[in-house]
Formats: sequence, structure tokens, C-alpha cells
Amino acid sequence: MGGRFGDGAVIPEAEGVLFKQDWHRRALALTLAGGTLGLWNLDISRHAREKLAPTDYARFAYYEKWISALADLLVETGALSAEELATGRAAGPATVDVNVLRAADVAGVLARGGPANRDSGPVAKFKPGDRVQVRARAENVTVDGGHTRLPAYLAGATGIIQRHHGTHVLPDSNAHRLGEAPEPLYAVAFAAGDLWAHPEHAGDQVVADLWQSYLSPA
Amino acid sequence: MGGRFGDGAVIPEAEGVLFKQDWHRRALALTLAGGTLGLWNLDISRHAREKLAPTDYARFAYYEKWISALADLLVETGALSAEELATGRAAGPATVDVNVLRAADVAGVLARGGPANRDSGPVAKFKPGDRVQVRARAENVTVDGGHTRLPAYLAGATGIIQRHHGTHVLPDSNAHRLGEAPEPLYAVAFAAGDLWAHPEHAGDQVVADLWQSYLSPA
Amino acid sequence: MPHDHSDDHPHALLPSEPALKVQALETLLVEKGLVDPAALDEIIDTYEHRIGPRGGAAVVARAWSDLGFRAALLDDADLVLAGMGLHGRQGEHMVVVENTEALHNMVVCTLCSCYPWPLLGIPPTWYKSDAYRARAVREPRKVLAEFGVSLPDTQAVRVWDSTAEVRYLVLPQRPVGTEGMDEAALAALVTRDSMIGCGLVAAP
Amino acid sequence: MPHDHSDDHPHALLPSEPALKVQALETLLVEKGLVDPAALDEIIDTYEHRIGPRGGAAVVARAWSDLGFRAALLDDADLVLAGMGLHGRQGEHMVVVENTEALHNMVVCTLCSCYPWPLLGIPPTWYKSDAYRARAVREPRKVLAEFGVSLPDTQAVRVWDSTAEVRYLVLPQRPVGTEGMDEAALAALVTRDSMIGCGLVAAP
Repeated sequence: MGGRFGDGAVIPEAEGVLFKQDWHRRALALTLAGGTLGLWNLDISRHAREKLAPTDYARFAYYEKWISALADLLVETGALSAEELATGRAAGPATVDVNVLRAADVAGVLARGGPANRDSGPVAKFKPGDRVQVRARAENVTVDGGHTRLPAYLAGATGIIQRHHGTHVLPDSNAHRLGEAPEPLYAVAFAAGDLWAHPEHAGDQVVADLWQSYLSPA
Repeated sequence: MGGRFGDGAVIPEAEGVLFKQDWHRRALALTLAGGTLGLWNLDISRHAREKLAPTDYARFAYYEKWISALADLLVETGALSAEELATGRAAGPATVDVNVLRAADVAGVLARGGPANRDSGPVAKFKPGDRVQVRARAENVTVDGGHTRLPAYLAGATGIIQRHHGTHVLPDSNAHRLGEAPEPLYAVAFAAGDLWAHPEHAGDQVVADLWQSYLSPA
Repeated sequence: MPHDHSDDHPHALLPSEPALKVQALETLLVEKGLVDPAALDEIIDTYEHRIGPRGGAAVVARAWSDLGFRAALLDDADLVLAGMGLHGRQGEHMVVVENTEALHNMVVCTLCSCYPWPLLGIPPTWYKSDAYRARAVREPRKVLAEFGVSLPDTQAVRVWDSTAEVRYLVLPQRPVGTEGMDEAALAALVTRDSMIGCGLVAAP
Repeated sequence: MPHDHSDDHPHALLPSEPALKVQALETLLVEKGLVDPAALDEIIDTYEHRIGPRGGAAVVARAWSDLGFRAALLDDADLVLAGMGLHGRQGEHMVVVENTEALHNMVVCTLCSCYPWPLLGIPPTWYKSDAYRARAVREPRKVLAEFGVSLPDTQAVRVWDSTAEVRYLVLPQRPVGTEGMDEAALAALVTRDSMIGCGLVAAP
């Protein structure tokens, strides 16, 4: 969606506004609690939102995407059956092996988070200052139609390595349960004039975090 | 939208099905009649549909896009006022200078159509068999966010000139009332393997009609 | 809802129900004298009863029957079709592409819904659908399978994306077992989908 | 409607009204023993009352007040923030980027809505909107204008698109006229938007 035309104004919002509707609270909490069951990882859950039909992705409210993707994942992993979703009645206790988040553990789980860096992986091929070219198509090269974190607006662009973040889990693999496949991750800087036909300002830049396999020397 | 993932199956339809709802008929006829008023050209009307908000473009039915874009164009050109749209009542006869299509002229107008070829324009730089590279971004290079007929999935790709169609009006200019700016138009063939990470078949191709200014020698 | 930009457009002033939207606009345009209701009826009648895929089918049947016609059609379709009265709006620049044992042609418009109206009439719902527009260029064989068409590996698929004002008609392969048939009988075999490249013409 | 693919997804079995959808799912998950309602309340309470932009503001105020802290923060934010208890979910890998006279930083996530939760809480509606996601990378200055921010031509804009698990916090420029203020007073000046790069910190 980065770079898309036709969207309207950005509407600022006061700092105290957190949830506009009560169901937003529940959707957030349910999604976070669902994420701790141990049935999927963060990349799988992002992909589940992206896999919503394009028309649903466009028309659903933010937390509606979350809750819909959550329902899809619960059925996909066998935690719920389609019948249970359709009837709204549990056919019995869950039969999948899960960790159920308890109130007393919430603070610890949130504080721990889920670091994505790993100790080992391929050797870094690039260093800050190197010129790199991004893969020509923003597609998952392993799984047809699969998850990728390469934004379409950067496909084929040339940039400069700005920072080496260390070695991070590759979402293109992890979202499909194909292993973490950690790789060097870099912040790559692109000149606005190399990305857009009508850049606002010659000196402006976009920086994105890109995995080593998305890049080749330029 | 070409190449997008996540859309469902294509549902075949019997040959006799023309209009699924009565308002589809009226929307088609109104749009065609509106197009003969002389207030806009075909490229302007295509751009009006594309300029619908992305969420509207995604959720509107096909003829709903047509009718909404028609309403926008009528107000934009002064044929109708916003007040008239809002109230549904004409404030008086139209004050713009138009050609009103009469029933007796329909057959002739449809048979004549609106050819897009022109006698003169820049010299053709390419001939069948030449390798060309498509512009890196599917953006209008003259008007920020303007109309273009370069599909995003072909941006940056390399193909082979298949056929020279002659000299055709350039939509990127004509859609913005900047003149017809006719240019050589070519059918350009791309190997499926150069467009997609997971092509179905090595020998398959996509051919698109692209204007000379979209292309550079490769 | 994500922030919705539609409020900035005049069309948002119309009723939101599409049927009412059309009706409101038609009423206004007729009142303003910008549209003649009889012309609307005439347009509808034209595409409901006079212009449709039987026009294209007659062209295909003649191309199968007459080698000279076929050669002329493939060489300069505009000239040939104008002579048959099968030219006009959304078919001003026609190219006919021929299916062979080695090559299957298929037509799409990924940017909107461009289609050869004088030969095939108004496009079917699926041709205008997001699914067809998105998938025909990337996975034509999967799309063809949804039409019940399976092509051998030895036959390449060439998908024509109608990005300009050129319109494409597919000349399907003539089925075996039709040697003795006349043009009218052959035309009856030719389906609309086969002229878009989403079907094959079956033997009778 | 264009053909709608949503029927293929299990979520289409839930009520279509979002509030009912959430309620149905919560009821089911609790009945199945997969979710503890008290844990849901605890999560909500955490983000409504304990984790929010005042965390980030305290960090900014200290960085303005203490040059050693500032240097350490810019060098290794994870180490510094973990020491302050401002680390965790959606902030496991933090990078702090500093605004200067020559450079203004701004943060977006074009792919979803990645945001430094331990420092800023849950993202505002606009940060998650299509409009911000689409436009921040292409026309950041027009977006800034909608926040009332206008930057000189001599100041470049660098937009950080949060495409991986690294989260960015903007260290805004300290306003003039705040020399005598202590950390608590400074923190009160720091707005959430300024730490996303969509606002400037105004002098008191």
C-alpha cells in the first residue's frame, strides 16, 4: 500500500483516545492472548491478515481484520472447528496442545516479547555504505503467493546500506512453518527521487529494513 | 491489479446473461450517453473511475464505479452542480455547451466509435524483435498521481517488441486535458518467468500494449 | 472503517444504494436536457439484441471456411471487419490472434475491462471481475482450468493485456470432425468464451 | 459486487457485525478453555493504564537532559530501555533516531502497523489508516502539513518504514527556552506524535 494514490487526508487524534469502541478492546486482547497459545508465530499471524480477500482487507476495520484472521488461524490449527464457529457453541474442550495465558503471567509475557534476532546465520555480505539493488518483484521466492516483508514500492530500487541490525528470522520462511531461516537484516536508505516520479524534495529518503536475500550488490 | 494474490475463483457465466439487475442497463446507457456530451474524453472517464477512493474501488460493484465516476465528471465539468446531486432536483436547464445524443443517432455514434490512432507523431524508435525495458515505476511522469496505462506488474520488466500498432493518443496526457500527444504504440511480449517468481510454464507470455515513452532500449 | 476518502467526491452526495443512485442521476440528466431517455433505450436495445458474440462467431466461422478471408483478417482486421459492419465503439482497432497447436491466446484487461464490443457485445461478469483481472496474467492455466480447459505442456499460453485502444479477438482452433459444415453450422459451435481464449470450440 | 472471495475463509462463518464477531469468538474460546477472561482484562488494563506514550516521553526528556544517556540511547537503545523496564512486545529491537536542524525523522509501517508499543502504547487510528500507510513514504511533507508541521527546505525528511521487527522512536529536537526545566517538566512537553515524527515539540 506504500505509495498508493487516492487515499484521503490523515486525521490527527488526541493522545488519550485508545479504543473507539468497546469491541476493539476485546479484539486486541483476544488476538494477543491467541498469539500466546503456541499454535502460530507472529509471521503466520501477519500473513493470515494479508490473506484476507482483497475486498475484505479494503473494507474491514482494523480490528476486524485482526479478529477475522484470528478466527481463520484457530480453525486452521484445529483449535476450533468450522462447526463451532458457525454455531457459536463449543463442541467440547480444546484438544490441541496449548499454553493458556493466565492473568498473572500477562505482565511477564508482554515484557519478554518475542525477539526476532538469532545468534547464527549466513555471513553478512554488505556493510554500511554499500550500494544494493532490491529484488525485482515483491514476491515470496519459495512459496507461490506467500508472505514477504518486501514492500512493492521498493521492488527493483537501488539504495545504500545504512545499518546492519544483526541476524533476524526471515518472515518469508517462518510464516509458512518452513523454519526461521535467520539472515542478516539491514536498514537500507533510498532517495525519494529513486522511488517516485514526483518526489517532494530532492534530499528526502525512505529507509526500510530488508533481509539479505532481498538484496544484491548494485 | 494484474498479478494480485488472494482473489478467488473465476466464475464462468452463460452467454445469454447480459444484465443481472435492471439498474445495470441504465448505468451502462447513461455512461455511454454521458460520454457523447463532448465534456470529456475516454481517458478522462477511465481516470475518473480510477480516482475513486481505493476502498470504494474495492467495494463498489462494476456499474456502481461507472455511475459514481459519471456523477463526479458531471460536477467537475459543470454539467450538474453539487446541490443538484444532493437534492436530486435540477435547478434549471444545463448551461454547458453539449451535444445531446438522440435515439436516431445511437447506431451511427456506436458504429463510428472513437479511433485513437493519429496520422502524425514521433518517429518509431523500435521495431518488432527489439528488446526494450519498461519504465521503473508505473506512474504518470507529467502529472503527480495522474493517469497511466502502464500496469504496475510490468514496471521495470524487459520484453520484446511484438508488433507496432501505429501512432496512438497518449492517455497519460489526454486524461489531463494536456493534449493528445500521440506516440508510437507497441505490443510488447514478456516471458512469464521474467514477471513472476513462480511462473506456471516456462514458455508462457504476457503481451501488453505500451507507448513509446514507457520504453527504453534494453 | 479505515478512513474513507469517498466523502470528498461529488458522487457521495447521491443515494448510497446503487439502483437509487442511477435513478437519481438519470432523472437529473433528463430534467437538465442532457440525456434523451429514448437514446438510453436505444443503447440498451442495441447491446441486448443486436450486438453480441454471434457477430464474432460469424467472423470465426468464415475464417475457418475461407483461407483468403482468414489471411486478410489476420493481416488487417480493421479493414475486413469494417466491411462486415462489425466495427465501432470499443473495437476501433482490432487485432485477431490465431490459436495453434503450439500457441493458445487469451485476452484480459488488467486495468479496467477493455473488450471487443462490436464482435462480442458487453463483457461477461467474470471478465470484469477482480479475480480474472488479477489472475489471468499470472496464472492463466489455473484460470483456464476453472473453465474446464486443460492445455498440453507443448502449447504455450500468450495472454494479451488490453492496455491501450487495441482490442483482441481470439481465432480458436477449428475442431476436427467439422469438415463438411457450412459457415452457419460452424458459427453455432463457436462460443463467446472461445473468442476470449477462455474456452475451446468443441466438436459437434 | 465483484466476486468476493471471503466465503472461502472460516471467519465468514462468524456474524458479520464486528462487535458480534468478537463476542462470538471470545465466548467460544473461553468455553473451550483456550482463553482466560481475566488475562484479557489484564491485557486491556495494561495498554489502557500502564503502557503508553508517557514512557517514551520520559526517555526523550532524559536524553535531552543527560548527554551520556543520550549517547548510550542512540548507540544501543535495547540495552538502555531494558534497564528502564521499557522493553518487550513490539519493542524487542529498538532504534532511536535523532532529529536535527538538517534531518527530520518520521516512522511508518506501510505493510501493517508496526509501532514501538512499550514506549508509545497502542498506535493511534491514523497510524493504522490506509492514508498514512500509503502516503507517509511518498509525500511525508504533505502528511506533516496535515499535522500542522511545516519543515524548511534545508531539513531533509527521512521516513523509516518498519518492515521488520526493529521499531523506531524519534528523538525530537528540544525546543528553545527549556534550558532550566527538569526531566518531568520536559517530559510533559513531549507529545506522542513528536516521537513518531508527525509533530514537533513546542516551547512551553
